[in-house]
Amino acid sequence: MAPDDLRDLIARSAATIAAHEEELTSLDRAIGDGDHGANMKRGFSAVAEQADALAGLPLGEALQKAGMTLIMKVGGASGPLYGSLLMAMGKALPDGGPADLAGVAAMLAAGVEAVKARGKSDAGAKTMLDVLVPLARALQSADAGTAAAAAIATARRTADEALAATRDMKATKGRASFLGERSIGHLDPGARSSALLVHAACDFLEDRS
Amino acid sequence: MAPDDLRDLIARSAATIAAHEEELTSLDRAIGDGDHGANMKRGFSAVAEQADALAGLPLGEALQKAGMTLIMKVGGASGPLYGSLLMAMGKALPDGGPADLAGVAAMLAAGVEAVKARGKSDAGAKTMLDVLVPLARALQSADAGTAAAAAIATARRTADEALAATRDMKATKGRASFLGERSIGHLDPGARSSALLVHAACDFLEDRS
Amino acid sequence: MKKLINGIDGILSESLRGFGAAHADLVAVSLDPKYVLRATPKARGKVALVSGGGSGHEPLHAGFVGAGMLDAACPGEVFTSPTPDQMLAAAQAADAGGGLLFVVKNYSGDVMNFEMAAEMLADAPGGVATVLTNDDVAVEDSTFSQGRRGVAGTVIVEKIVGAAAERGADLAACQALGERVNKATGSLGVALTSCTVPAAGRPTFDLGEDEMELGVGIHGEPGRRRVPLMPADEIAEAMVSAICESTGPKPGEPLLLLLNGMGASPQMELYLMYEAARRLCEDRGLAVARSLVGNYCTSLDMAGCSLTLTRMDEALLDLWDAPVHTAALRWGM
Amino acid sequence: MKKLINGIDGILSESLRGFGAAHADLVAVSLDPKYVLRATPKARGKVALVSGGGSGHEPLHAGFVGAGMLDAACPGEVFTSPTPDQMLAAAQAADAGGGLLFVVKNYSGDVMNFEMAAEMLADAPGGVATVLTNDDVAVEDSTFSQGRRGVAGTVIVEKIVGAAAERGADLAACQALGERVNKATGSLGVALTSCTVPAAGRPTFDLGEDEMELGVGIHGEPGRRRVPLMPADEIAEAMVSAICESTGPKPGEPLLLLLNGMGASPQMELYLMYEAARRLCEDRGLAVARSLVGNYCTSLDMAGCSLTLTRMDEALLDLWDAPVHTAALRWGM
Ligand SMILES: Nc1ncnc2c1ncn2[C@@H]1O[C@H](COP(=O)(O)OP(=O)(O)O)[C@@H](O)[C@H]1O
Ligand SMILES: Nc1ncnc2c1ncn2[C@@H]1O[C@H](COP(=O)(O)OP(=O)(O)O)[C@@H](O)[C@H]1O
Ligand SMILES: [Mg+2]
Ligand SMILES: [Mg+2]
Ligand SMILES: [Mg+2]
Ligand SMILES: [Mg+2]
Repeated sequence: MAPDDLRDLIARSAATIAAHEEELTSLDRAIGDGDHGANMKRGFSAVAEQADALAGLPLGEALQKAGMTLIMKVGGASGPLYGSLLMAMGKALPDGGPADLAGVAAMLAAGVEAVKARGKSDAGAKTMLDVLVPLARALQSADAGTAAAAAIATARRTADEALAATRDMKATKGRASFLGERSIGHLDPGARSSALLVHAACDFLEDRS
Repeated sequence: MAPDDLRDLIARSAATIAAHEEELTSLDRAIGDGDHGANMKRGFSAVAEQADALAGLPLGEALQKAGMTLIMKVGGASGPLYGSLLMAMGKALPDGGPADLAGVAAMLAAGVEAVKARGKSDAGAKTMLDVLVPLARALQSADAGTAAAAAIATARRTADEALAATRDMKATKGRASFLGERSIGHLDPGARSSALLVHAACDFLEDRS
Repeated sequence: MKKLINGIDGILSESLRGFGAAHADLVAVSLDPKYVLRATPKARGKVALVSGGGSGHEPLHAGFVGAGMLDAACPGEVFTSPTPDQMLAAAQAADAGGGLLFVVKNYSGDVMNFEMAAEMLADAPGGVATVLTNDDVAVEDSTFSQGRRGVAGTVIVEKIVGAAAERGADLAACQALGERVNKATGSLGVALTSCTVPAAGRPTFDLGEDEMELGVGIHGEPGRRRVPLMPADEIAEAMVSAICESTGPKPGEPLLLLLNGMGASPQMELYLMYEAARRLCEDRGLAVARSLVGNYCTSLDMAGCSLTLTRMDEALLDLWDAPVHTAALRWGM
Repeated sequence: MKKLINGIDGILSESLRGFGAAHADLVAVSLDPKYVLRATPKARGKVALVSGGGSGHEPLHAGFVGAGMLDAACPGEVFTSPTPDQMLAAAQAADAGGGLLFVVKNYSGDVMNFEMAAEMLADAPGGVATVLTNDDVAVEDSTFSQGRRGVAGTVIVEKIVGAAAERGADLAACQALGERVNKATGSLGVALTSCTVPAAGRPTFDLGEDEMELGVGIHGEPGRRRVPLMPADEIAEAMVSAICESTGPKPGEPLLLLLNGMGASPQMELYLMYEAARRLCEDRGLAVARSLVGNYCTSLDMAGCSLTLTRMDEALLDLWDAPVHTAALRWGM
């Protein structure tokens, strides 16, 4: 990825998190401890501050370094999880970046596996995995010949639907699980931040193409 | 005083304090610590509980005993002060009770002196003494031949005016003194409770006569 | 009003019963009349320290009953001075024959009730003396008025005089020491929210969401002025300067710094305020030789804090460091 | 929101700086990365205890760093798990060669971050082990979910294991002991008001003037149910019965009773609650052998309290009584 492109992607991601800080925090207040907005903003600001350094690196290394930054700066549950996601995606990246949609899907799938392992969790527990898992699955099952625009549309739609589906779930992992039945009826904050990041990446890809 | 009369006087005093507990507390909240109502109620309920025992005693002894009860049950500033007032009034009482208006005035004056001594205070400091001192002075300066009804009217008017005058005073004794200038503009809670007790005594005397 | 209570009337007895049970190794609690006594009496011939005051300032005073500090404490109703019968019973139980020293915060009610108790004890073999604490610099000092309030500095007086009494200082020496420490001590408090007296059922005063009360008393008495909410550093500056103006510590002189919580402010904030105050003292060339941070003289559920500075010397530092073992303060034993 | 702070960003550093200055005899504070270390390291070859978690629960954990308890603590942002770099630095500084024991409250964030630190420390000479605390009986226990939360019982685990480590127990023994104490411990909390996270600027949850949250978490997480405000005795009964149902203490078995304040509840109320809980335990034939009453594991400015009961035995009582010298807990030295 060209340095300017990576800078752009980082800036978009950090901007969408900052713009939705309040919303993430208020979702987390309802079924968690009210810090998801602050956590995500702290992490993505730290990544944004490193944008110049990261932009000079091969994409795989940049992702790993950004992941490590999240791990060291965020804390909480989202720090290790998003950090592991990016680190594993970076590690899974073939030299020269993903060749095609299948490459992107494989990279994401590797990241998702790392989140599952770190969180001892899977889809269905009302977490960020309820956005990430369906997304990875949708991209993996897309036809090899799918056009970029169609893949982007699929990603957006999948993330939105998956996010909405967390509302009716009962949390069994993370802080919301302590609420049991009372966690039902609220969107999961981590699922919301994942969806936001998916949209930022899609916007980026769309504008670039 | 006949046992039933004393019981009546005690009951009237306790009743007026209980009926105005909220008001006394709220005056004390403004320039004190918000417990004058509770303090006075605790003390006068305790005296009321002893009404039967007190009623059997000569008035002087009854007053002293009631004063001791206030001292032992109330605490705060008002306990020792009202306690000293009653104890000194009881001690000053000639055998057989006050013979006339001058006798009542002398008894009250003795009580007021005890309050001054205990409180190291005098009229002008925005305290109960700003009701008690003018009252004692008014009774002492009344003509020997003043009719009971006129004396009662004087007592009521003096107490009311004296109470109202505490509003514009700056407190220099008691908890309100800590407020300095900010104590101006509020009635003094102890002056209010004194005025209430004066009214109770006047009502009693009026109905008896 | 939301409180962990059963009803208004039982609060004090139920709480005292719990205090006695939780600290049975340290204190014995009498419920009628109400007082808290050292479980192991001090040696015969020594001065016994008795304090007390309205409840709602815990751990003051009962939390300071024990070896090296108070011999007895008399808790009154919430924010109401205890009564002379409590003081009399406590004093008689604590009396070790070396005289009785009352440590009394300067409020009309406390002063008068302890005075009556002292009169009733006039013929105690070792004598009775009183130290009045009036460390609150928010209030103007004047002999023509009630003067200043006793607040958190009382803890320091009780600790230092308690140590001297434990070492065998006589009544006159203990009284003089108490007066000296009190004079060397200044405090200033600030409230972010009002306390709520249980019997009153509603906050003592109303503060706007952007206001604070500077110079507040420990009963929620209004202070010097109501001001817009200030940052911690500015609050600390207001406190340090008001206290220094009043007590005039000299550069290099060792200071004891007590950053006291009013009851509802988290420890994080108290340590942050402590840090701000400490830095401001050092900026003035004052040496913070000893520190205490926490809830020591509270005002029920008030959010806020007070700063207390005591001008120390070698002798006072030595007494401060002397062993103490009470429910709320413990070191050296 | 009213707090004694300068700004949101500096709260943790400013407060830690104050903590370090106030307790310079006990701890050394590192600000980057943030951790609190025992000032005097323990003897070589012994197990070092490292704990940590989100800030806002003070004195937990930094207040328990010192002889006989923790060797280091890592404070995260308010209510946010600390990060692995803090744990790594703290562990390396505290390591005495006898192995490292992490004491971790069971929250996804804390568990994952400590796990990453443990992975990074995999080749520490003495090894790394972890004890997870999950004493909150308000939450259903299940291996298919996150399970229960770690709350005030963590203090008891840290004290008892800290004593064993000080006496030279090895890493496996310390870990097994921690797990045993955790299993013998149950807690239940109740909130009368919400806490307010500084960065959020408003209360985490809304409670009506006549409501309370039964089974609340120490981050203001909702509990078992929102119920009308109950009298102290009924709250205590709900707590004692929920805990006993979960941990099943036997009549005659000695209990440790911790009545913990959430931060904004006055001591009077805590001792009153303690008394109610103690009486209910004794009514059940349970013997309260040790007691602790006060703010030990708080939730910022939340009003409320929690009850913790630990089933003890002679060995555990002996470790509980062993000397400890930290900012918030001190006896025997
Ligand atoms: N074990 C887990 N597996 C996957 N995701 C998790 C797990 N635990 C928490 N999460 C995600 O993390 C989000 C909360 O993040 P955040 O609020 O930043 O951390 P914390 O819960 O520590 O305060 C949740 O909404 C959820 O999506
Ligand atoms: N030194 C004093 N001399 C005379 N009256 C006083 C003095 N101090 C206080 N008072 C009276 O006591 C009243 C307050 O009583 P109360 O609220 O029951 O006690 P406290 O001030 O101890 O809470 C004041 O309003 C004032 O009238
Ligand atoms: Mg959160
Ligand atoms: Mg009053
Ligand atoms: Mg009072
Ligand atoms: Mg968190």
